[in-house]
Formats: sequence, structure tokens, C-alpha cells
Amino acid sequence: MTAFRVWIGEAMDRFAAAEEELTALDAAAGDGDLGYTISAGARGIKSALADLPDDVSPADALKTIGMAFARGNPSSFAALGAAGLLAASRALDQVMSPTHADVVRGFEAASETIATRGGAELGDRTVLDALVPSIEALRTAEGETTAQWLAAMIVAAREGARRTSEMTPRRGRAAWVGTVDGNKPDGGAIAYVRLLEALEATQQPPQ
Amino acid sequence: MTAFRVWIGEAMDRFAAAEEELTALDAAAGDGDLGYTISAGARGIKSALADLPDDVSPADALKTIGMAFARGNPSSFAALGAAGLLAASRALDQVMSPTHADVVRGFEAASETIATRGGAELGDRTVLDALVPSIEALRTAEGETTAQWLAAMIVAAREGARRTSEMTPRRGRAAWVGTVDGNKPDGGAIAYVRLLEALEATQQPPQ
Amino acid sequence: MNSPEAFADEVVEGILAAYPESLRSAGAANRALVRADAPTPGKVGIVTGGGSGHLPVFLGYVGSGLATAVAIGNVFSAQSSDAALAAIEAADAGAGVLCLYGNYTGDRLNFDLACDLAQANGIRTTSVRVADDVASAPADRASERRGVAGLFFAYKCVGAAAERGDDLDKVTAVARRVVESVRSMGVGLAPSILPTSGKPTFSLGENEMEIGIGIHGEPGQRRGELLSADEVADQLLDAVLPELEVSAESRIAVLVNGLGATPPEELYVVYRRLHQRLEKMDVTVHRAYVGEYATSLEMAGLSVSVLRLDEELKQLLDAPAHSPFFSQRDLR
Amino acid sequence: MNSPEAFADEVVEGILAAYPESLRSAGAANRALVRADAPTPGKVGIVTGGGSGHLPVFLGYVGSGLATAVAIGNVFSAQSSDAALAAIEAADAGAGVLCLYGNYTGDRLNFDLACDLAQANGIRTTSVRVADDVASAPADRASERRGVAGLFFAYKCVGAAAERGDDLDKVTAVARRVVESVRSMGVGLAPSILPTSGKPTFSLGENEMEIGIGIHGEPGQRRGELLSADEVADQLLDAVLPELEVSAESRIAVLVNGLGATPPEELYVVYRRLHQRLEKMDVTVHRAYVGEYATSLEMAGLSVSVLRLDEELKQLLDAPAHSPFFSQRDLR
Ligand SMILES: Nc1ncnc2c1ncn2[C@@H]1O[C@H](COP(=O)(O)OP(=O)(O)O)[C@@H](O)[C@H]1O
Ligand SMILES: Nc1ncnc2c1ncn2[C@@H]1O[C@H](COP(=O)(O)OP(=O)(O)O)[C@@H](O)[C@H]1O
Ligand SMILES: [Mg+2]
Ligand SMILES: [Mg+2]
Ligand SMILES: [Mg+2]
Ligand SMILES: [Mg+2]
Repeated sequence: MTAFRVWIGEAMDRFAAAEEELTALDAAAGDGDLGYTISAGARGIKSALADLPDDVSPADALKTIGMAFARGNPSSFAALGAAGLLAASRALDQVMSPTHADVVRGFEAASETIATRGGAELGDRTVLDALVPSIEALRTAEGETTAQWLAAMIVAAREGARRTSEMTPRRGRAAWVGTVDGNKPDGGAIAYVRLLEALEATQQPPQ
Repeated sequence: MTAFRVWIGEAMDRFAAAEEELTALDAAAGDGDLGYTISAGARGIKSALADLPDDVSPADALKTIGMAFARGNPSSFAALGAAGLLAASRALDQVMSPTHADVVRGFEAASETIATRGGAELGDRTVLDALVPSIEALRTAEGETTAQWLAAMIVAAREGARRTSEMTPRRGRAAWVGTVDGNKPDGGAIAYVRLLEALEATQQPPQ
Repeated sequence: MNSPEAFADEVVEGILAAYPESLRSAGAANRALVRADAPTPGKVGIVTGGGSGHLPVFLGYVGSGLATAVAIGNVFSAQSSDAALAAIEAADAGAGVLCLYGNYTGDRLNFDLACDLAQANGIRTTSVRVADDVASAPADRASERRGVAGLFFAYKCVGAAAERGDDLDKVTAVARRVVESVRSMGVGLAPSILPTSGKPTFSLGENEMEIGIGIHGEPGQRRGELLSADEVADQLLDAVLPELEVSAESRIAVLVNGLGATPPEELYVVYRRLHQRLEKMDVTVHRAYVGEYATSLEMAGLSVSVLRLDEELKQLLDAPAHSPFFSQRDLR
Repeated sequence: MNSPEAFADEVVEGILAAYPESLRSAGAANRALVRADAPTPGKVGIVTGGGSGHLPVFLGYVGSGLATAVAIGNVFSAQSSDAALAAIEAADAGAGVLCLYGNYTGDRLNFDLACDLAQANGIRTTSVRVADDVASAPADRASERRGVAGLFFAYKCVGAAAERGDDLDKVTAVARRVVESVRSMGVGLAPSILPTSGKPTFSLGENEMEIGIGIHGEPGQRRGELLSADEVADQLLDAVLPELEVSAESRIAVLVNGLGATPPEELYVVYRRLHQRLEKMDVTVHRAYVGEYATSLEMAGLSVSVLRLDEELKQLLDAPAHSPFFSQRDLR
């Protein structure tokens, strides 16, 4: 757990640093609160992890992370992310050392919950347009190392996020704010890419 | 009564014609409704007189005139004028052929009521500054004809109204609207002058 | 708005259509309204009135435990003496009528005229004018002050006195006591627009406020820079408290009144500060009223009123009251 | 205002200070409030919530015969899931909790999260979202519509059902029936100003109005030239009636709601016309509500809501209700 805590803690610092970029992206199409959602949520996750016992289960850690993320800012993205993390937590109930299949199951549960709760479909210019292809990449990356899974997910997520530039928002505040300034990608999709990148950049060499 | 009705009716037409001038004067210091008060009140008086029986007493005629004037516009000037006319009516109770002394008593009762109700003193830039000196002139004009009484009253009222140009309003809306535009006399004082002038201009030669 | 000339009449028509179980016309071309259940034999009638454009003032306070009838003028103009007379006649149940209204010359002159005529018809009347706005004249000329949101406290307490069956002298005495015990002051942030002229009643710079504003846009004590909510609360409280001789043992009621365009949220931010200040002074706020109680069309701004309570006024304030615009349970 | 960041908290502080006998904090740093007399054992709890800046929505409808508890977000922002959970826990009296709120994604996502957590703690919850604004989506996508002033009718009827002791399923069914039976539409004349940014939520030309505006300044169906009050009334009525299948025998309740800066007088001019139109259609207006029921800071404009009544909804609407912001006698 200690290594995990360090990893995630450092990743959260890096994730939080995306604040400015995400504020600008969300402001172009929505209300500009996404940057704060990410920085406050990331800080909350880091400090919540610090309070966890060393022998905490992955399920409990995910639940704590989810609730901490929700607490950062009562935004759509935070609530969707938290609901996803809580679903992943339920999917990993009783699992102490998650296998590749467990991780896939966790991501799938999160993705399904986000889709159901948010009511968005692929192509609606949301985080799902990066998340769903990244899970597909994770699934086909079976058998490799965490670092390789992450690398594959990042490639797919980036491509998915890139494509959102051409999509029209149908969900969230962005939908009624109307036209998106410029040819920019969806903030939520980019946030997810930045999360994966932060996890990759701070990953410890296997112990 | 018929001659009286004709006289007052014609005087009211003339009085109503002062509307524009009085609107402008009141607008310079107040809300500009004085012109309408006079025109609506004068029209109301004329038509109320038309409905009176030929043998109506001066007291009843004054009461009718007062209530009709009040009905024209619910302004300060109308209510003060009406209260004055009702007071004059009470002062002439039972009098069928008013003498000079009766007329003085009627004017005095009106003036006192206007002063009490309005709470204004001489010099406060109100109708009283024209009315009070005109009653003084009427009093000393004893023994002469109605035409002469009127002429004396007009001289005094004009002089009183002229002096209001130098006074600061302390009553009515003019008091809180503040500074008076230009060097203009009080609208209410001028209205009273115009009434006397209208009465003079339309007076029938003695029958 | 449809036509400016029809505005005041169409407002009344809408109100009569909305609340047939509460209000009915008392004649004068709908410019006099009366409680639907009036008259109640033996009860003193309370008549109020004045210009339109201040809802819920005046007609919103016609109801049980409040006023009995109202005379309605055009926007920011006095009610006619005809309408006042019709309201007095409709409110009279044989026990006499108190005319209770704001201290404006035109309103008073027309009410006085109506009282002359009503008395000639055998109706006993008394008159009390609410003159709570400390900004409109200094204390030594208190009788010249205009009536603003403090009217609410007058309707509430005096209406309760009439409802419990007090006679005309007692009801009138209660009204005088409320007038002695209530003080108000307001600030203006944006003017109202007169429907007839389409013109604003005053003009303010971007970062200015008018301190001591009246409910028709009458200027107050001074024009100053825009203050924070706490600073506004402090200035208004400091203006209204001294004359009431409020001290550590006092019990008061507070009204934070919105002039129309100021969001209710701002009123609570102001109340928060008043409450903190009063708590520090050990003054007991028996009851707080916050909302739009006396407005001025689209004027932005607010006023603070304080009513000093004695045991009887407290009872009367806590009595139930119901009108389409103000409703309070029995809180005694 | 003092500081924009403190605005929402200071509003709540002011409200708690003003009405200690009616409301108390339920934790979450005062972002959850509950009726002072809650919980009443055996009674279903009704929890609402959403962003600040809409008073009396949402917290003004916490009271007897209304909602039990509320979760409060920042200005125009969703309530947190923490606050929602605290409100649910405070409202639960063992009979379960209905979450009843406006259909906004952020509000829903945070309520759903709170319900997940509450259910894990053994509290039974159901959720009904009010989606009355016909301008926000066509009828075939009614589930995407936003909740506006029709919320008032939901609180009024559903609160009365909980108050009379209906169980959670019955209370939830009443809520669904209200949602099916209420439609609203609004027009905007001037924007609100966001306290944080100081910027208006939209901009309009001198002689323009936004038809179909939401309570956050969301654009509606179209922007058009300024209409007369009667024309506005006609357009709004014609927009809300068709889906309700109101006919000559129908009995309805009407709400003319001011968005904040529009004078109450204007609302009655609009109601006057609605009443004339409905009278001509032989539709019975069982009850009319006119005033500020759901606002948007300094936004100018108004909305019209119609609730189609059946015998039960009529009874529930006429039941008594009391909160610091809305009070109604027993009218049954
Ligand atoms: N209903 C939804 N379903 C899925 N994703 C959503 C939904 N709404 C918003 N998002 C994602 O969240 C991002 C914006 O989040 P946030 O700023 O919290 O939303 P808002 O300000 O609209 O409440 C969007 O860029 C999008 O990726
Ligand atoms: N309190 C008062 N006492 C005596 N005269 C008054 C008083 N108030 C107003 N007037 C007279 O009435 C005139 C204005 O009348 P009007 O326009 O009806 O008043 P307002 O618009 O202030 O109600 C003034 O010019 C003045 O002569
Ligand atoms: Mg956003
Ligand atoms: Mg005038
Ligand atoms: Mg308003
Ligand atoms: Mg308002």
C-alpha cells in the first residue's frame, strides 16, 4: 500500500497541475469549473489516501478515492467520476491482488456507471469518448505490464479525445451554452488523458 | 343661478386653458401634474354646475364645486382647493345672497383650511403666497362692485405670485425634488392668479 | 405592461381575478377594495391607501388581522378622495374607521377630504400616518417624515388590535404607539422607471448608492460609493436605533425590506450582519421579517426597519394574519 | 454583497439567524438545512436541493406541509453529494426519503451519489425530478427538460402527502403525478449577474426579450422583440396548455412567477390576461399564485406554470403549509 500511496499521491500532484488547461477547455464550452474540479479532487484524493490503513483493500481504497474526489467540487465531472470509482470499488469487492481481468472489470463498471448516470452516448463529446476506447485498449493489452497497459490506454485515450474536437456537445452545461469556441477537444476527455499521463509519469519501477 | 352658471362655466373654460403653462411651471419644481389638475378640475366644475337645480344655495354650489374639483385629479392642489371650497361652503351656510362680508368670510375660511391642511406658512412658495394677499385686498375693497373686488384681488395675487420666484419650496413634491429650474414662480400661486383672471374676463355686466 | 395609462387599473383587475375569495371591489371604479368578508359587525375598520407601484403596499395588506379596505391611486400618486371615501364606507361596520397610511401630503389631503365627507355621513373616523423614514427629516421635524416599510408593522399590529375587538380609540392608540416605536432607513442602488414617462426616477453612477432613499426615488441624506452588505447594514442600523432608545434589555422586531429588484439573497446577507450586531448589543430580536414588503417598481435597494416591542405590541405582532400577500400563523 | 466567495454561506447564515424556530443546520458546513421540528417518526422525509440564487427555491420550501430538508450548492451550481447525504440523513424518520428536485445533470448526479451512500447506510430513497420547462426540450425528450417554477407545485402537493402520512411509495407516486401534470415557460427581460464573475448571464438588446428562458439564463426557444404583457401571457399560456390537455371541464392551478427584478405589478397584469383567456375556455382556475416563487438573482422576467388538478391534487394543494418563505392556511 505504501508504494501505491506514493505513486497515486505523486500522480495526483501532476494531475492537479492540469488545472489551468482544463479551466480553459471547459470555459470554451461550459462554465470553466472543470480545472477546479480536477485540482481540488486530486488534492482530496491525496490527503484521503494518507489517512488509510496500510492493509486497506483495493475496493476500500477505490471507495475512499471516489468519495474524496466527489468532495472536491460538486460538479458533474466529480459526481460522475466518483460514481465510476464507487462502481469499480463494488466490482473489486473481496479482490486483494487485482489481476488484469479485475482491472478491466473495474474500468468497465466505472464506464458503464458513467454512461448510465450521465445518459451520454459515444459521440456526445464527453469523457466517455476517451474512456471507452482506452478500456478497449486495456482489454487487448492483456498479459503485459502495468506500464504497457497504461501506454496502450494513453494512445487510445488521446486519439479518442482528439476526435471530440469535431463533436457537438449534447450533455452537461456545454450543451446549452451552445457553440464551442474554436476547434477544441472536450475538457472531460482531456482530463482523463491527463490522469492516465500522470499515472504513467509517476509510476514506480516494479518492486 | 343661470347667469352664475354661465359665468363660472365660461371662466372654467378659460381657467382650463392655463393647463400648458401650469404643467411647465409644476414640472420645473414638482411632477408636472398641476396643469392636468386644473384642466380636469375646471371641466368637472363646469359639468357639475350644469346638473344643479336653479335654486341651489351658494353653500351647496360651493360644496358641489369643491367635490367636483377634487374628482378631477387626486393631487395636493385639488385636495387643498376642494377642502378650501368645502370650508367656504360651511362658512356660507344659510346665506342666500352673499354680502361683501360673506365673501370675505368664505375666502378666509378657505385660506385657513388650506393653511392648516397643507401645513404651509406664508413664504413657503405655495398658493397661499398669492391667496392671502388677495384676501387682504378684497377686505379693504369693501363697498365696491364685484368687478372692482376682483381687479383689486388680481393685482395683489399677481404681486404675491411674482414674489414666489425668489422663495424656496418647503411643501409638496417640489420640496424634495429640490432646486427649482430657473427663476420661475410657484405653479399653485400662478394657478390662483389665472383663476381670478378667468373670473374677471368672463364676468357678465351687472344685470 | 400593456398601456401605461391602463397599468394601475389592470394590476387591480389581475389581483381581483386572482383572489376572489379574499378581496372584492368597493366601487370607485375598482380603486377601492375591501376584504371579501367585510364588514364584521362591531369591529373597527382599518382603511389604508396611496399610490400604486409599491406592492404589497398598500392593497396587499388588506386581509384578516390586517387592514379592512384600501384606496388605490395611480403609480406613485395619491389615491383620490372618492376612492378613500368608498373604502371608508366599505370598511365601516358601525364601530368607526381608522385611516392608517403613509405620511405623504397628497395621500393625507385626500384622506382628510374623505374623512370630512364620511363624518358628514355619520361615520366616525380617526387618522394615523406612519412616518418611519428617518432619512426624510430630522427627529425634531419627525411629523414631516415619510412612511416607508414600517407600514408593515403598523398594519400587522393595528390589524390584530381591530381583529381582537378593540374599539376605535384603542385601535387608534395602538397605531400611534407603533408609529412612535418604528424607524426605517433605506439605500437605493438603481431607480424605478415610471410607466407613464418611461423615465428613471433618479440616476446613479456605476459604483454609487443613494443613502436614505424613499420609496418613490426621493433622494436621501447623501450619495456615496457602493458599500459592502455589512457596511450598508451597519449604516442603516446606526441610523434607526438611536431614536428608539434600544438597549441591552430591549426586545425588537426587524424588517429587511427589498425595494424590488434586489435579490432576496442580498437581504439575508444584510440580516446576518444586523443579527450579529444586535446580538453583541444583547438586544433580543423577537422576530425577523426579510423580503419584499414595500417596493418601488424596478428600484434596486433595501431598507431596514426596527420596531421596539412592548408586551402588547409583541402579542399583536405574533397574532395570525392572512392576505394574498402576507400570511402568518398564530405565533403567540 | 460582501465577498463573492462567501455569498452563498452568508445567505444561509442570515436565514438561520432569521428563522431559528423554523430551520436548523443539518451539518455539511450549513450546506444542509432541516425543519427545526424534524424528524417526525413515521413520516416520509422529502429532501430537495440545488444551487443558490433562486430564493425561495430551494430552501424556502422547507417547512410543514412542504419539504423536510435541503442541500445547498453555490450560486447556480449543484449541491454537493455530502450536503445531499446530510440532508437525507436529517430528513429520514425511518419511513424513507424522497429526493425531489429540479432536473439538472449536476444536481441529479450528486443526489444519485448521495442516495448510493444513504442506501448503503440503510435509508430507503426514491428520486423524482421536476422537469416542467417546456422550452428546454420538445415533448418527445421531456426527460431532458429542466425544472423551473413548477417545483413550487411539487413541494406543495408532495409535502402535503407526506404530512398526512402517506408512505414512501405513495408520496413518490404523488410526486410523479405532479411532474406529469405541470408545465411552465418563461420570458427573460434582463440577465442575472453572477456574483463570482460580476458578469451578466446573457445580453439582450434594448427592445428584446428571450422567450423560453431558464432560471440560470439558459437561452430558450428564440429571441424576439419586446411584447406587451397580454402578448407575453398569450404566448406562455399557448406554450404550456397543449401538453396538459386542458379542456372546458378542467380544473387547474396557475402560477405567475417573477424571476426577481420584475415588479409584482407586472405579474398581475399578466395574470389578468391569463384569467380572461382561461375564462373564455371555460377552464376553472381553482387557485392562482402570483409572486416570486423561483428567482434568478437580478434577472428580470417571469414564467407561467399550470398544474392540472385531479381531486387528490386539489386536496393536497389546498392543505396548509408553512415555511419562512411560503405560508398558506388550510383552504380545504
Ligand atoms: N452527462 C454527462 N455524461 C458524461 N460526461 C459528462 C456529462 N456531463 C459532463 N460530462 C463530462 O464532464 C465534463 C464537464 O464537467 P463539468 O465541468 O463538471 O460539468 P458541468 O460544468 O457541465 O456541470 C465534460 O467535458 C464532459 O466530458
Ligand atoms: N402643503 C401645501 N400647502 C399649500 N400649498 C401646497 C402644498 N403642497 C402643494 N401646494 C401647492 O400646490 C401646488 C402643487 O400642486 P400639485 O402639483 O398638486 O402638488 P404635488 O404634485 O406636490 O402633489 C404648489 O405649487 C403649491 O402652490
Ligand atoms: Mg463545467
Ligand atoms: Mg405636482
Ligand atoms: Mg421583485
Ligand atoms: Mg426581487
